[in-house]
Amino acid sequence: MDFDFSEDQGALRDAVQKWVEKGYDFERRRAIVAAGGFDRAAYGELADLGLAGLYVSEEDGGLGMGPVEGMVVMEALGRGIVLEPLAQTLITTGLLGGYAPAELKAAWLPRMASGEALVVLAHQERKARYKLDVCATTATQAGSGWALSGTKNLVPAADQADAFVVPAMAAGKLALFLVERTATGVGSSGHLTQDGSRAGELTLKDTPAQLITTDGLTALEHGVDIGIAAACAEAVGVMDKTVSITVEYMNTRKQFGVAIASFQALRHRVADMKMQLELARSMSYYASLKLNAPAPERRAAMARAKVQLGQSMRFVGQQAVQLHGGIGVTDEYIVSHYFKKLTQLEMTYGDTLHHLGEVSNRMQDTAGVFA
Amino acid sequence: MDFDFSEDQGALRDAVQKWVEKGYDFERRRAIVAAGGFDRAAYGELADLGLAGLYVSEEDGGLGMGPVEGMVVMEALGRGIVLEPLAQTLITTGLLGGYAPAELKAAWLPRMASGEALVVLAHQERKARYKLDVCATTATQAGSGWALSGTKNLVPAADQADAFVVPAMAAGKLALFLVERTATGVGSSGHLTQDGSRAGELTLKDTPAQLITTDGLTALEHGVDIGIAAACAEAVGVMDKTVSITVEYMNTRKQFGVAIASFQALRHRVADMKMQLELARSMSYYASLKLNAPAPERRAAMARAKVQLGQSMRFVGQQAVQLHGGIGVTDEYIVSHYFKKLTQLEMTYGDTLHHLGEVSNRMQDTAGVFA
Amino acid sequence: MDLAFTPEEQAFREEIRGWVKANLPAETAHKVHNALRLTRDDLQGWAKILGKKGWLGWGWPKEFGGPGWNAVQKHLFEEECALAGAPRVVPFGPVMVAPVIMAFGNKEQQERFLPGIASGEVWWSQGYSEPGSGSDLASVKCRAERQGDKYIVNGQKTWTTLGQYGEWIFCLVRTSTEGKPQTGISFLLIDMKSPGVSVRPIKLLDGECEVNEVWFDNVEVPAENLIGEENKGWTYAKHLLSHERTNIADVNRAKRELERLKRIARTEGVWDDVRFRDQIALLEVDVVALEMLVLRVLSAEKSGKNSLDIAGLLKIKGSEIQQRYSELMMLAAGPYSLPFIEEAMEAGWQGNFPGGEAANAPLASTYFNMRKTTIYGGSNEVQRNIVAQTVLG
Amino acid sequence: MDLAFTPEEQAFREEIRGWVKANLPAETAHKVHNALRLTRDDLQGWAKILGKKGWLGWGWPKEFGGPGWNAVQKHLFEEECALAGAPRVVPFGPVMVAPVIMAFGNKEQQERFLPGIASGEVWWSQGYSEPGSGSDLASVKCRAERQGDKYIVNGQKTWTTLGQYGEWIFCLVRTSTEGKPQTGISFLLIDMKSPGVSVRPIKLLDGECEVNEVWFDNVEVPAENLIGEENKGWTYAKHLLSHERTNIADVNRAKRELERLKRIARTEGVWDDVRFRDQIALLEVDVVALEMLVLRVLSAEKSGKNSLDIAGLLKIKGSEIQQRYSELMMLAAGPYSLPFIEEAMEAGWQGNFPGGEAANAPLASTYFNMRKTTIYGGSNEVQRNIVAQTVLG
Repeated sequence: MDFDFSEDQGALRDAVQKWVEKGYDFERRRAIVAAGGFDRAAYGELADLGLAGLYVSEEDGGLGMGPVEGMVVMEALGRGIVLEPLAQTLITTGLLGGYAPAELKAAWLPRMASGEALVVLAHQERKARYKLDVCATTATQAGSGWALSGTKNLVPAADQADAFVVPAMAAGKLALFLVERTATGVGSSGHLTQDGSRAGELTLKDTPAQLITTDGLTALEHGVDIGIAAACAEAVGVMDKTVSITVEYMNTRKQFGVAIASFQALRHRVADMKMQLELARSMSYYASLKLNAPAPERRAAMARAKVQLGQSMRFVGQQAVQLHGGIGVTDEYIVSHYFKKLTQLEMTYGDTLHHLGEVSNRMQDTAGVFA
Repeated sequence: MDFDFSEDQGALRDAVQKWVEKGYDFERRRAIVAAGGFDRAAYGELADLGLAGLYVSEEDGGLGMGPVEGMVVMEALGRGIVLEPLAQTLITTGLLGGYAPAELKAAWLPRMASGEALVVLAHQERKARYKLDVCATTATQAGSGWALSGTKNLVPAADQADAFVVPAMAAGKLALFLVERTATGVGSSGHLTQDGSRAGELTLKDTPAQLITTDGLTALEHGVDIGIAAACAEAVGVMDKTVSITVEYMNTRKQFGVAIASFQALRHRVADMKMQLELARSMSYYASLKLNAPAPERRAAMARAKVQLGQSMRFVGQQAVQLHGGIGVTDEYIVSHYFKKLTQLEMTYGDTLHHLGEVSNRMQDTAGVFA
Repeated sequence: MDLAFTPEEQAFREEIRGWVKANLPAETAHKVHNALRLTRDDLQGWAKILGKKGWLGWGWPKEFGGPGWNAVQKHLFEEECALAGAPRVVPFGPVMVAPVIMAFGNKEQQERFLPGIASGEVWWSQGYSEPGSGSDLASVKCRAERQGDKYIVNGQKTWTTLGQYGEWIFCLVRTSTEGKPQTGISFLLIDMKSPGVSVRPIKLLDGECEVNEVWFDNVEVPAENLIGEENKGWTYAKHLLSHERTNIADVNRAKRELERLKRIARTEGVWDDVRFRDQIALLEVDVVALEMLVLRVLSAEKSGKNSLDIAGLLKIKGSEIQQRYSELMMLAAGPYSLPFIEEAMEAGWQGNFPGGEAANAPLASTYFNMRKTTIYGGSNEVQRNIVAQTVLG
Repeated sequence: MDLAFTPEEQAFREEIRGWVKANLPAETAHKVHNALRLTRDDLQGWAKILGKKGWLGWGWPKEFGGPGWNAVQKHLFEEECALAGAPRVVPFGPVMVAPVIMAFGNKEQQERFLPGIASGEVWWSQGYSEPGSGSDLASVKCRAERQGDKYIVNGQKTWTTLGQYGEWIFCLVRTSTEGKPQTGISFLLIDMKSPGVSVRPIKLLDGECEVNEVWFDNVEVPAENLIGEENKGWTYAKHLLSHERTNIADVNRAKRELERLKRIARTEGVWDDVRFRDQIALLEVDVVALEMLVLRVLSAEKSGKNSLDIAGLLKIKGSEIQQRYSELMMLAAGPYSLPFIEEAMEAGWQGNFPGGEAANAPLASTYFNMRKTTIYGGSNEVQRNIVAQTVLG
């Protein structure tokens, strides 16, 4: 048992953090939001740091790293509330690397690792809410290949991505497919989301697709779990920075002749924020360290983590705004953007109540980090 | 719409409050607990004030008053955490008055009103938890009368009461009966409860009983609702006094050279206690003012009230102890007794989660005090 | 003690209900019921309809042209308006400055300003907060210097709600720096078309411009626009704040929004989920408890026998409830509250909202916006200070 | 970064587990698993068994006869003991005063006192709090006046846990009233059999006598019982408090009690009630999160590379969890937690518990008793002050 980061992990964090601080300041971010919430150049810079290939094997041109490195990177990106969906690349490279046939891997992973191809997960449907096994998109065999029809929503950077990992029902069973955006019958649109990033709708009409795996639910659950661990880590970065911003403000802002950091009721609120931050950080570690565990153990861990993170995010975000007072609800001042990011992350891959249900349904007699 | 108390109601409150302050101090209460948690003499004094006949018609020797008067009285008793179960008398006189045949009323109500006979509700069974329609006690017709068999738990003053109102299954349907403690086949035991009052087990073996009503569930629900309204009012009295005790302590107790009432974090806690107290008082009014409404409206109101009261009781009780510090967990100092009373009241006639379920199940599109 | 309204009160309610039904524009009600964007015309249109009926100053005594209703009647009026989907009346004129003018203004001021307020013709704004003085209102710095028969005003106000539409603004200005901060404040009415007044909208976190900065650069204000005495403004401001009681809890709106929450929960398929439903049930209890608290205050006002000094509690609980229903609405839609499509918040938008429910478009924005409720009007921390003071001394 | 324990750590755990299984008296474990009343013999019996093995001072370095375990090994030992149902070791001797004696006592004191602590033969108590100084520990008034080669002690201590069994007591006493309150405090070891010492048990709200008042009336204490220097006691006391880190969170006990909660929920029929089950699920997440927090601190201690100054968080969260599981156990039993039958809290009681589950007998009492956890050991309010200080400055 050891929670120290290795030197390499430390160097990775420093590199990403440096890019965030120097290369992705609030003004650049604001400009990206104004331009639609996604900047291919910024994504390219992340790829240039090697981050798009984090989970890609070295033979396929990646770094061949694991969940802890993923966590380190996502936390650093979270501190800068970076809009570009690197978490999607962690998910889709993870899925292709783990479940796709060799030729599909060879065709895509190197391009994904280099940042040339952005591939995102397109699983959300209208009736599914947070359920992964609800899917109306269909896949039918068409010659040697497959054809997909259906609509997916809230697909990250839908109109900018190069390809999509798409769950669809093939002969009554969920399977996973790779769909290129330039394929026939593909429609994609784009819109901003509440946190300033970009998403869109993906429509498929007899669209040619390549099979990743027929064991689609297993793979999808795994992919979403990669996403949950990434979201947890990102959230820790967002919260850590949110607390710093708030602390700085409280030591500057004066009311009744003194810094508001001197009011005991507000001080205790900050203590509670620190509590939520450290519990969240602990559970983010837990999620990432369980990401390679057997599926049942992994799923249970993600649910527990998301319950803690969800509670922490809501508390830290709301209180940060409250402690800022009026300035906290303006667009101009940065803290509201952190709050909105936290709000969106809570609803990403299942909100707190959803995962509480998962924890509740999975409860055993014995519980703990190792049980 | 008018929440002013009438002059008579004010006089009633003053009379009860005076008795509590002068006649039922902490030392007397402590002696009653030490002697088993019930004092017939004290109960007699309540009856002498007319309180046992509060819900008994004037022709049967009572005061013929209603829920608001019941609320006024219970709140005043709550301030003194009086042990004797006057609420039981409100329930049983209400049930007999509303549902019993004339000869049963004539035989019992005058004696109940005078305090000569104490009649309590004996409905709790092991498997029922908070459900009123779960009942294993059976009633069979025996000649012109009935015979009951079964076991009831947590019967207030079981070994001191003169008779019991007992739900039992008669031909598959819940009916209500009156059982005298001296009847054949009756066994009763006694023990303290956590708040210092007395309860016990009642066992019935082919015990002769008089039928109150075959529409037992309707009547039992009504009786329990009288109990809920009484518990809410009592709780408001307990909380009101708890807040006063805490405020007084905080203005006296010094730490770091100043009264602890000067610490902002603690001051805000007191503000939250005041909030809970006033919300609770509001919902106690609501409960009592809905006690004569049609059954569905009445039941819904009691559930809502109990949810608010439950939350308020837990918060006020726990925080009162916390704000007292060490002295708050001693037996010697009075506040712990108020805390224990609040704890027990929360679990009386359904706890917060139980009633939240009731509210949840009954939700309509429109909600409000008048909907 | 009686929960029911009297037959007279019931009849009064029926009258209001009928009138509102007949006079509230359907388009406006539709926007309110769906949290769509309200225009200046929506707001002022309804104000003028009320004004024509003599009800825009629904809290005003008869001597000033109001209906002279008692506390319960005012509440019934507010409730019927809210439940029918009327927009909240912008309070700065009829609810805030008018009572101050009535209590402390001179006859000339009353005759000059009240008619425009009562009719809804003149849009008033509030100039209280400044960048340095939020919770600490007594520290206002915006200066007004007396020069002959005018004041020269210099400084800045902020958080001026809907100030972009404002024609007049009532301000707390500093006329003296001597003594305690409270003693050097005056209450001044300023024509916003005066040279030197500039208004800059502040974009809020939901993308909307609801509040403004207002700058005064050597603005000349006739001394006759001073309310009451110089340096006594703090007293008048406090009067204004204490005037607001039950209104601040906004329980009638909460009841309407609770209904909307239930509609959304049904549409989004979480109505039958015990976990989610229980959250609504808890909120329902909160709303009923708040309503009872409000009714108790109203009853005390009506009878005058008891006074319940629990305005702070109403503000705290009311604002928490507003935040909670907006939170639950957003959580009910879950991922489908996440698209941020500004046009979709306009009535009549015909686009394709991702997931298909255009009604979800404003949910997250409303949630974000509602964070203000525990900050403005005296932050809930300040309210807790006040409540604690009444309890602990 | 690795979550798993090393093979060596695993082997260590197995060794402990086997030994505890073989040596923990079954009767004691039964009482602990069911929250039944523990006698002095239960507690001291287990202490002596540990002492014989050399593990009562499980946190001690080898030079003082301890096993010299690192932070992780200590945790594994504590976890195995807790899960097996061992009673908590009364900490005043081996965990609290011993490290102070090791760090600040002289050789003679170490040789005189440590063996009796290590063997479990001598029962130590703590004399910190006084009626006037709870959270404000520096304000202690209990006086020790130097007269020749002794101190004459006069005053009172309170909240002395299990002081009715105490043979020795370590006390903060005032030896000077000059300067800041902190500078006049000394750390004195007092034989409780000395003339003038009297102990009065304080009955708590659950009816038990767990804490005591201790009175000193002209008690003569040899000057050789002074630890370190006169008037430096505050420093030693702070050392003691900072020594306690993860232990205070009591997460191992929480895991055991979470299991017990689930057993009770099944027996009482609420395990399948979504509403109740969700409350347990939330607590389970809390417990796992606390355990991760504890593991992070342990890892940091082991590696020495990072230091995590979050002892305050451990205290706050740990105590809240203790309160919550005791609350949920009581609520699970609901009405059947309400009978107060003192005898039923004794192991082997054969009476008829109302409702039939004698295991319910201690539930409410435990809930009441657990209110202490947010008060003692530095109240949670004081802990929040400390945490805020580290974050805000």
